[in-house]
Amino acid sequence: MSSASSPSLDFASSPVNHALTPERKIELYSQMVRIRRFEQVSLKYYQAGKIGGFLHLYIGQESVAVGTISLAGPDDHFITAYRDHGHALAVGMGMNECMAEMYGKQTGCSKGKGGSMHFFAPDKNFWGGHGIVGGQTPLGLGLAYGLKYLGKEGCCLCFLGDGAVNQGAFHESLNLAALFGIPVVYVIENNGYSMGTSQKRSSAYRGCLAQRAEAYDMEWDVIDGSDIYEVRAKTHIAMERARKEHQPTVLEIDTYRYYGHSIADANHKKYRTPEEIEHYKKNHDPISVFQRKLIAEGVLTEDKAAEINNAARDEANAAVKFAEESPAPTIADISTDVYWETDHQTEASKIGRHFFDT
Amino acid sequence: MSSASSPSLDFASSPVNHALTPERKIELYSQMVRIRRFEQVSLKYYQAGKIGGFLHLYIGQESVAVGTISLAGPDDHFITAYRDHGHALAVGMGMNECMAEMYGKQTGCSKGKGGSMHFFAPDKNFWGGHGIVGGQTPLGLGLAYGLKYLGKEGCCLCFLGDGAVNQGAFHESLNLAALFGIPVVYVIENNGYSMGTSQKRSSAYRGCLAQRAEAYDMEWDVIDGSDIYEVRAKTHIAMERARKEHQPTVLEIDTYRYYGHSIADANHKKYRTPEEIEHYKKNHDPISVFQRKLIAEGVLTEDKAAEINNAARDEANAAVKFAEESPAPTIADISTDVYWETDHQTEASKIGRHFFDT
Amino acid sequence: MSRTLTYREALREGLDEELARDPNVVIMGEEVAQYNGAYKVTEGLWKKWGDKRVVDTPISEAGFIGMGIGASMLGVRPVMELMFWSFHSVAFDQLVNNAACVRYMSGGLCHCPIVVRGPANGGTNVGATHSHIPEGLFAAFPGLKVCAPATPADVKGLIKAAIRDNDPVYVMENTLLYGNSGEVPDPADGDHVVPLGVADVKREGSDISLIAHGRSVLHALKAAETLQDEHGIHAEVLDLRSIRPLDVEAIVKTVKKTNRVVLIDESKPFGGVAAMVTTIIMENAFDHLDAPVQRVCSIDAPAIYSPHIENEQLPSPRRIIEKVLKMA
Amino acid sequence: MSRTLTYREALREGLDEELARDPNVVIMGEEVAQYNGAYKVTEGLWKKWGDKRVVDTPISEAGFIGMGIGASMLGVRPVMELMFWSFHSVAFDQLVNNAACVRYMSGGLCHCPIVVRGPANGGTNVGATHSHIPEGLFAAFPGLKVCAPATPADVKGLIKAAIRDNDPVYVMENTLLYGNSGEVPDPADGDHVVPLGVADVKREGSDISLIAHGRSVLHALKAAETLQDEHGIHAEVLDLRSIRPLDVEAIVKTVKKTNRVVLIDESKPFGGVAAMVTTIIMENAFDHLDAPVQRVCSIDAPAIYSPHIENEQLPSPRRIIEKVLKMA
Ligand SMILES: Cc1ncc(C[n+]2csc(CCOP(=O)(O)OP(=O)(O)O)c2C)c(N)n1
Ligand SMILES: Cc1ncc(C[n+]2csc(CCOP(=O)(O)OP(=O)(O)O)c2C)c(N)n1
Ligand SMILES: [Mg+2]
Ligand SMILES: [Mg+2]
Repeated sequence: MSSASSPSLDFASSPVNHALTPERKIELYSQMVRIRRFEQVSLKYYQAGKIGGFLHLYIGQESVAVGTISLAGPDDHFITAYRDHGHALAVGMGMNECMAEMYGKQTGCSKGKGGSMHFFAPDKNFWGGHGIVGGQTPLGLGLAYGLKYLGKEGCCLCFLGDGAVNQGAFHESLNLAALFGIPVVYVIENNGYSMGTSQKRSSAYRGCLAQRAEAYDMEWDVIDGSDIYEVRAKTHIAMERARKEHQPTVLEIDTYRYYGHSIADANHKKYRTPEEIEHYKKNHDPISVFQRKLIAEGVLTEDKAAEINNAARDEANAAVKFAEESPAPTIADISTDVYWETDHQTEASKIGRHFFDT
Repeated sequence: MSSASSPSLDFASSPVNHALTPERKIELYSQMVRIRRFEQVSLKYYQAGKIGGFLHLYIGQESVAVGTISLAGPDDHFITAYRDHGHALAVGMGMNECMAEMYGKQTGCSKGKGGSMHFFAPDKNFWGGHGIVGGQTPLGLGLAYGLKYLGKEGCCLCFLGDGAVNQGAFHESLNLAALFGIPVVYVIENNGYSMGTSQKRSSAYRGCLAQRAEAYDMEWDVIDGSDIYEVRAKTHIAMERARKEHQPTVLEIDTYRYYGHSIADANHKKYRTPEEIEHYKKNHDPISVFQRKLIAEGVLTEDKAAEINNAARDEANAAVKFAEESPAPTIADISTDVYWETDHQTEASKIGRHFFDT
Repeated sequence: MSRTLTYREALREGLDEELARDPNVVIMGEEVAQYNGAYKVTEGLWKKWGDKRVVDTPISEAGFIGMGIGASMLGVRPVMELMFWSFHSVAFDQLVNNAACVRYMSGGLCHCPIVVRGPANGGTNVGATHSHIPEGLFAAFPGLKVCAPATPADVKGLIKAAIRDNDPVYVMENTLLYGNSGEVPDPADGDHVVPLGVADVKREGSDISLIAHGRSVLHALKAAETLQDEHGIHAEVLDLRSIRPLDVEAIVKTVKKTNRVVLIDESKPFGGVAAMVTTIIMENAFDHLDAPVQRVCSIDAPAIYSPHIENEQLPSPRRIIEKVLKMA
Repeated sequence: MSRTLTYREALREGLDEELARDPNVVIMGEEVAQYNGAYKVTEGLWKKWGDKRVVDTPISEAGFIGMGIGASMLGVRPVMELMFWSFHSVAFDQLVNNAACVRYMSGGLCHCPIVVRGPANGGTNVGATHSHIPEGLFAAFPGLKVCAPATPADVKGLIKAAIRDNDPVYVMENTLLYGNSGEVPDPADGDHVVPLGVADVKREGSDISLIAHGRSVLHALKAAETLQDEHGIHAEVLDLRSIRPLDVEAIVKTVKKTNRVVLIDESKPFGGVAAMVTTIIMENAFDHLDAPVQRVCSIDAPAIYSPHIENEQLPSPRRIIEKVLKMA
């Protein structure tokens, strides 16, 4: 447990990374690339007016979702906030249903009802995509509680932002997690800003945000997010602690977002200097860093990397086509998915009025 | 800053106690006695059915309200939860308006509208009496914010229970207090239980509850509540820090309640042993402890103590008479004190319908 | 065959039967286990079912209700006690966003079979913050279901329906009803489940309809008796029981029968269930009204503490009778 | 004399004038200062008034709204921005207990001159949790005041009235109105304050009354135009502006004039402002109705995201016209 990671450690050789086959390494690299290309393409069509609402891009943070979720077994579950595209692709959702969701189409993962902020795939243990800051943190606790209750050896990774740590529900969750011994791992994706507010202007803390876990006598750690090996090495420890000992952890992963808070955020070059953004891109970009390592390891070549990038871009463009061609929801669709009972036309659903349309 | 007070320290000689005149010491003693007698009398009439709702007795905790509030200057303010009789008397409210409030009479401090949980005296800088656990903690922050905004050199003492530390609003308040530099002192009155739940069963923590302040890089301290000198010595430091440096503090004062959570709590001898209660009464009762010290100091005699006790009991009984003889609110009274504007019959209040009675 | 049980006992029996029926049912809340419940609803259940099935929580309503919601998505069936429904205010986001919307936002992929229960009423001198009556408040959110049983048989039948329902159901009880006794069917005669969405004519009548739910039903029944005995007015009493789903048919039926309606609702008069039922009658039975629908609600102020006057703020048989007589 | 301003500019001008008038007015909220406001309502105010008067807060709505309430009891006049009114859910206890009840519970000793403002609307494809429309929800709590201005002149006038009011006032704006332009009186011609509790006939008519508030007023006006042009129906449009206090007189007056009413309310149809206004008409103008009051509300489901269909869920001129024609 440390308040800053020591740069000299070589996480590539930690057991959980050492065990990676070259194929699996390429897969991790590809996943990060797929997230980035998917989002770049979605940005293009957002700007073209094809996608509504907010678009919160994950670009710059890919190692967090990919690194952590790559450690998951069949009984590990995930939940996050509105900046959810990276997690969605990392759990194995297809670009098609994700893009179609942003397009607001029936073929979207949430049938066009949730949008960019609300991707879901319970069949892949992914429980959303949540818009109220911090609101998902008790849900993540509950998923982990459920795992323990049902006797599964699994944990829940619950992601949140650096701004979300100041929501009361998160603190209530931390106390409950520690008190009840719940197998949840809270992952603070610290990209330095909550909208236009820097960490320093939103949070009071000692060494770092994760250290708030000490208040609940809980384990914590800080991770350099630019190195996916480090993400995996340290997250693995927390996940094992959760699975085997039913003990929660707070992880803080230092990362960065290249775009504004959302694409509606026209100010983001005011509250951050262009130099700050450039510096990160150049020195800490998690994809470039991993690419360099893999090339050095002899696992990847420049050509292979280009190929992966192109394939990802093609996949994203195909997803656009899929989304474009998919049907939009109808007025009747507005009224489904409100109640399980009415959707399933159970006996119960036929008794009394459920809907009060005028 | 320590996680346990060292018993060898003699807080009587700390400057803020050293400066006390014998008269002032007698006054502090009398205040504690008045609280206890007032509550014993109110218990009698609660059991006789004269007082409605809940009755949360403060007996056993008197040194906390009296010790802390005795340090206040004209610009220091106070707010607490539903266990508020002690604070009310300590700020100088009369027994009459307090007893009448519990009787639900027009002459009550809140005109019979608030009851036992909602005593108020803004003219004495006392802002209640609040029923939602933890709900007063942002209000206390706001009072302190107001003091700073208005340029007053004062602080707000915001009291809460050991169970209340697990409400999210409290944590949001701590972050805001530290971040904005707000002159608030949170006083956790740790009586070991939230209703029937012991501290260990409700909270995860490292050394103690106050230590949670570290999460926000905030100062904290733990105080033995049985010694009013210690309460004053340590609280003084926190109040000065607030007033002079605009820095908040969390104090945890270890104390005990002799009765159940409320008088409706018939279980309180099940979740605590009679021995535990007796042990505290015998060795840590704040009134007895102070009485022994004052006698040893030559400030008080047994006779004088008996006199003070009798006077307090007489005063409480007189308050009962006052309450009994006071008029009850009328049906018309139900509809006042809802809006400032309608109460003051301003122009604004005559426009549009404010009340929708059937 | 039926026995006489108190509302509290009937409710507890319902919880106990569901704990036995489904190992995924878990009861949670402040003081529900070792303390046996602040209002003794869960008395004995912790002893019988142990730590796993009956769980004490810290005073963190947003945290533990959200935890229950998350667990319910995974197949656990949490039955959460709010010591008072009034404490919904600190868990509101979990109650109206996560529970109510997660099915919708996921396009039907998630569901949330959670029950939240506890007392929601005035009349016990606990003041404004502890006397909220939020049936209408929550029924306004599509995705939620709300019921407010008035009798021992109904509370047992509805809690069982609520627990088996695959949507979030908020059950609003009443501290002043817990001690009331009534007939409850014997378990030996089969599972006693009262479906959500079915109102119940608690008294037949032809002159006027008194429509109520929760404790107001008892006031309406008392008023109906006096109206008959002293004024020869035959009032029908319709107990809504369930607020959402709502038995609109039963409402329209009684309006058509009597052509006059007084609604009784402990809510404050701006909004609440009564305003919604008025609207439903306006929209569905306007031509059958011989007079405008009238309401008896609480006096429009935060709940007063004073034991001398609190009952005057609430609906009462007297206020109902006055309203009926004014209409006649 | 008047100028054309956008809704956003008019609102900002109102805030700016009140900052100038009273040194105790302080603006607070997420991103209101350095970022100039998520919706740019407060643009330039931090630069002009500095750190003390315009304050950025962390994402802790319960904490900072409660802080504002506490400060208001001491004489500060906080004007709190909720980035979306939807985020009320995490501050609900502070909003409905502390702000609404502290005056009452203290027997009138405390008061709470706070303003909470921000956008409350659907229609921007942000989904269920970000599209709540809580006018009716909050107006149900005695102790609170609520308004929902539809035009630039009204938003300026009402925000100024709200800030000067000595009770908590919740001002519900609309992201889709911020960019709309309209005439606003010139400050040189005197203080432009619109009192709470006064509805405004935005269009005279004799055949039917369309009663609305917020953005629905604009839909009603459009519908009225079409009804006149294409169907020869002269609709009166009454803008409630203020929900509590509510201009019951103006409602009754228009009902008496036209004898037919359609209410337009973006809320969900269970409850909301429309159910309350229906009830008020039932109770105060029943005999003047030639037909049952009808409502146009949002379709009864959580807010859908899809840009292809979200507008269909909301009231629209088309839906209003259909409803009117069905009544005729
Ligand atoms: C309760 C609540 N308050 C405010 C918002 C508006 N909002 C959405 S995201 C955001 C910033 C969150 O920052 P952070 O937690 O650091 O996550 P990041 O966006 O950096 O991933 C804000 C203020 C919200 N959605 N919910
Ligand atoms: C939000 C909320 N939840 C629950 C309650 C019910 N309740 C009132 S006091 C209490 C226990 C509080 O214990 P603690 O904070 O230790 O204070 P103490 O009573 O010991 O002074 C509970 C659970 C409440 N009033 N508000
Ligand atoms: Mg961030
Ligand atoms: Mg305690």
